[in-house]
Amino acid sequence: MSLTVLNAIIAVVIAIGFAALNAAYLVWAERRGAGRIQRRPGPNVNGPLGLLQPLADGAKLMTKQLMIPGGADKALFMVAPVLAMAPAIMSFVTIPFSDVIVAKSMDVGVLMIFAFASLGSMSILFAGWSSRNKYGVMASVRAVSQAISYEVPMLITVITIVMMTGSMNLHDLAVSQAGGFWHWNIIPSLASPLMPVSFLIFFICSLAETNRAPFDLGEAESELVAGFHTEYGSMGFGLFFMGEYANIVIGASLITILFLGGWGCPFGLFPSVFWFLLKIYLLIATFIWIRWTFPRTTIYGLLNLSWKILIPISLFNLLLTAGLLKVF
Amino acid sequence: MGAYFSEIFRGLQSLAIGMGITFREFFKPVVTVSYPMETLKMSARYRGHIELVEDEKGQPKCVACGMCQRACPSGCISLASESVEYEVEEKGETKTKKKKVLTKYNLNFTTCSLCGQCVENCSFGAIDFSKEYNLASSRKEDFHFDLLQRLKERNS
Amino acid sequence: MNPTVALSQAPGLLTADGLAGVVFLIMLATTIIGGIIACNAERLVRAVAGLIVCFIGVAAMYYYLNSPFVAMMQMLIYVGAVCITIAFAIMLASPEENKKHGPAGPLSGPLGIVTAGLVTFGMGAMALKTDFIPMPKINMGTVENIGVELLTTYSMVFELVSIVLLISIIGALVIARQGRSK
Amino acid sequence: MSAPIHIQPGETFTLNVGPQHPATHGVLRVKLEMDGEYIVHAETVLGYIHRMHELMGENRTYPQVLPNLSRLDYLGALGYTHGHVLAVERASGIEVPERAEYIRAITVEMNRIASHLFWFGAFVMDLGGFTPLMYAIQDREYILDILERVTGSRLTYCYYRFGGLYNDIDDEFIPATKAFIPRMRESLKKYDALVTGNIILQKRLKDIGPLSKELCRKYGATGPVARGSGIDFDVRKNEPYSVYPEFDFDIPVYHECDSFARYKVRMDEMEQSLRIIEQGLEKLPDGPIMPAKKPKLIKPPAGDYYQAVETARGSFGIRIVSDGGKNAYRFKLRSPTYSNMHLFDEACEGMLIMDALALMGSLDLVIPEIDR
Repeated sequence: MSLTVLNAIIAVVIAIGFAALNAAYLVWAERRGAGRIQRRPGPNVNGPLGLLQPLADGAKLMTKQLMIPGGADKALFMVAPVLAMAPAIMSFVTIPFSDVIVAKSMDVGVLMIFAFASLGSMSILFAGWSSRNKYGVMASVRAVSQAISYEVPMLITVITIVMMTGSMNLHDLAVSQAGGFWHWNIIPSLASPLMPVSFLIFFICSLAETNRAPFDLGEAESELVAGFHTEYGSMGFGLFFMGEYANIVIGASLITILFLGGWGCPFGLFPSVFWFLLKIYLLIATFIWIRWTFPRTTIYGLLNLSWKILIPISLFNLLLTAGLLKVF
Repeated sequence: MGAYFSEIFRGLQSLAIGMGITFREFFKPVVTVSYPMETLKMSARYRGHIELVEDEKGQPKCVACGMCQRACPSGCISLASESVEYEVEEKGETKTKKKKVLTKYNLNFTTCSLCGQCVENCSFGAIDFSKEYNLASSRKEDFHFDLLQRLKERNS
Repeated sequence: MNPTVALSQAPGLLTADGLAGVVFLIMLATTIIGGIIACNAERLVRAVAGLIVCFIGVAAMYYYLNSPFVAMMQMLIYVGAVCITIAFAIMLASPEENKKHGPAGPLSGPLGIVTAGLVTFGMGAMALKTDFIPMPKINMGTVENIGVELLTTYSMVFELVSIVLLISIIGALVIARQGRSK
Repeated sequence: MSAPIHIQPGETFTLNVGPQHPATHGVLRVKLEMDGEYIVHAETVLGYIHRMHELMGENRTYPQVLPNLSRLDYLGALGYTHGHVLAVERASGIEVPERAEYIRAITVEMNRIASHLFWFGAFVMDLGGFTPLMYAIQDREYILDILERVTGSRLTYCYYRFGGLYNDIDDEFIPATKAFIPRMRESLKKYDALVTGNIILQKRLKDIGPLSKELCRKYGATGPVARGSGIDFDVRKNEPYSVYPEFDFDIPVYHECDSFARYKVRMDEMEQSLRIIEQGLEKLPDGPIMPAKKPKLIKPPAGDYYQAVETARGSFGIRIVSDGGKNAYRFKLRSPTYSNMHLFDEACEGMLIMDALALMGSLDLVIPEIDR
């Protein structure tokens, strides 16, 4: 077998492993974090600090029977959870964790992540529709309209950044911000005075795209029971869960690369993978922190936010940056 | 236009304030009690299920008058007694007197509503609340208490 | 072109070229299976699922043909936008899922089979008759190349792509309105 | 938001919310006829935990009914037992010592705060924010601890007796309550910053779920629901009972009629209850907690008696028709949530489901109290 094929396989296995490990331990981190915010300990019985809790949860989910509700569309019902997890793992392939650690550096890396993210919303749609549950259908329609409306400002913001850097390669994007935090994209420069706003828009959009609170309308438990995965149990539910956390990691990685200088150190010294991990976990901690602070938005409030605030501002920013890039 | 931006700004500000509060709470100590590992002491007036009170000789104080049974809204107390003849020396002569002795005192805790009227209505102070709250079972029979038996077990 | 000769010259299965051929066949199969599902599914949502499978197969082929940008655009536009719009239209449209039992169109029955046969034969004959020459690689299919080409040589095609999107949106709206006014 | 499109017949579907649904907080069932996410018609279905409390009141002696009343509303139980003892005392003409009345008022107000706190947490949880529930429960625990030391139970109290109380307050009650008041004020500030000021919450509640004054009158809504719609009615002020005339407190009334107005009414009421507790502790007289002369057997003279009290959820009325016997001839409970809930059917028509469930949360439903 040729070396390139072997490399690809190893890369994919590492990507799956990283995604699964993150998904498992982010659940633990989320529960511990929520516990601390609410002044309770969180899971602390299984193992030291409850660190074995994800294993117990995993064992429970795997050994449970997979129930398929009567009248459900079996094929789509089975496919949907896989479709939720697979694109997330695929996106890991192109994310550069450091100068050298990347499975496959692609010239269109940014595009690839968005292309596969669009598959994720299809999985929600299929899950809700195929389980033949009214709550599921309502939730899936909500989640998809949400996904569509937040992809627009997100892509416009990405275009702004790509325009400044002149590349869609995630590696190039990160390298262009090397050498201290004053080179990062989040810091406003002459050509892009509105970058902090862009960052905020991108951050909000990635919260919405990953269906995180306060935008978790697809699984609004007080209205729609559990939303699109109401009928899922055992590993079907597990895959949705893991997919969600894998998506969070991808969202955080993307923010880190686009705005926070990738694996670069804030002071321009020793760029390494640790900086990258530190940044993405700080961002994920912020995601968790936000989730346990705010109530949920309404569906129309969410769409209003996207179409009336985020899209106009990001479009304005795009035009402004384009104009200023010509000037300077 | 001004209102549009000021609303965005005020909104963001309110979100930041909220996040500040949860951030401060994050570093405060945990307030919950990890129940099976640590427990709290019940307050002095805590009303658990009832228990018979014993006198100095270790016998139940109860005289089987049945007031508690009549006061109970749920009818969860059932007691029985028998007359026992006993002899006392009074003014130099031995007399035979009759006395009611408790033979059975059952509490059906499944229907008890812990109102405390039995204890309130007892003129002899013969029943009292226990401080037990760790009652859990999947069998109904586990909550049919034989209080006399429990009293004996406590004494032995 | 003698097929037996081609087969004898075929590379071994475990060489890089052989594996690439297998991957190519998988992509082909994905596309065809997706198309079959899309055409024959009784439920409309399944048809959309088939369409997605088909599009993914096509996107994979673009990637295989060294054009990652087009592949990603195929995914982003067809799977991410068109298919979701179609799915939305289905959800807004009338809820009946029964198979239509009305009079069949003119291209069904024996006539349909004949037409299908003719088309297949014509395509097959064309494919076999054409003398395929491996073309030299013009460019890397990078963003820059494509951008320049799109806005100069192929600007007309570029505009047509946006018409595809426009049509899908209008179609969704039309179906949605019909469902409402019934 | 209301339905912008005229709904065609045959285009709706039925959504069954409950009896087990996270938003109904109990075994309430609502049959919703939906057009997409819009509600066309709603029908509440009751009776899943009907326990015949009224009939129980008729075939048991008056003291035996005492524990039943606290089972009506497990969150604000003391208010209901207060109503019961006041009604029976009025019927049989029992004088209550002043100290007992003051202790009753203080404990009822503490229970009201506990009930509002739990509502606050559960309501914000309905809206998707989980953390405020934990903070609210944490504050509520202080109240429950204080009440447990006095009454002996944490939730379904059976503390009041005809003529007075089961037992007097203990030594720790007054210092503990005095320590609790500033802590609670601190917490209320925290809730204001964390929840009330939050833009997401305001967007979800302001102008959502309007209940007009007429609608409230039509269904007989009382309590915070009516006061959020501009009806200035509170039994404590309008038909004073117990020692409430001695206290200086305000009745918060809001005229916006939306969910946010009902939210604000309850948040303000907590502050007013704190004021009552403060004054009550100051004025608390010494003396007995039970009247010196109390009939051994409660047998009200024949007649028809009614007593209303303001509980955490609204006006709770208890009607006793006595024929002079040991049991009531007729025992009728007017529970506030029953009236408040029936607004929902009419009010939620044309609303989005998530707004309707926010409206339902703002009504502060306790299902055992509706079903009785």
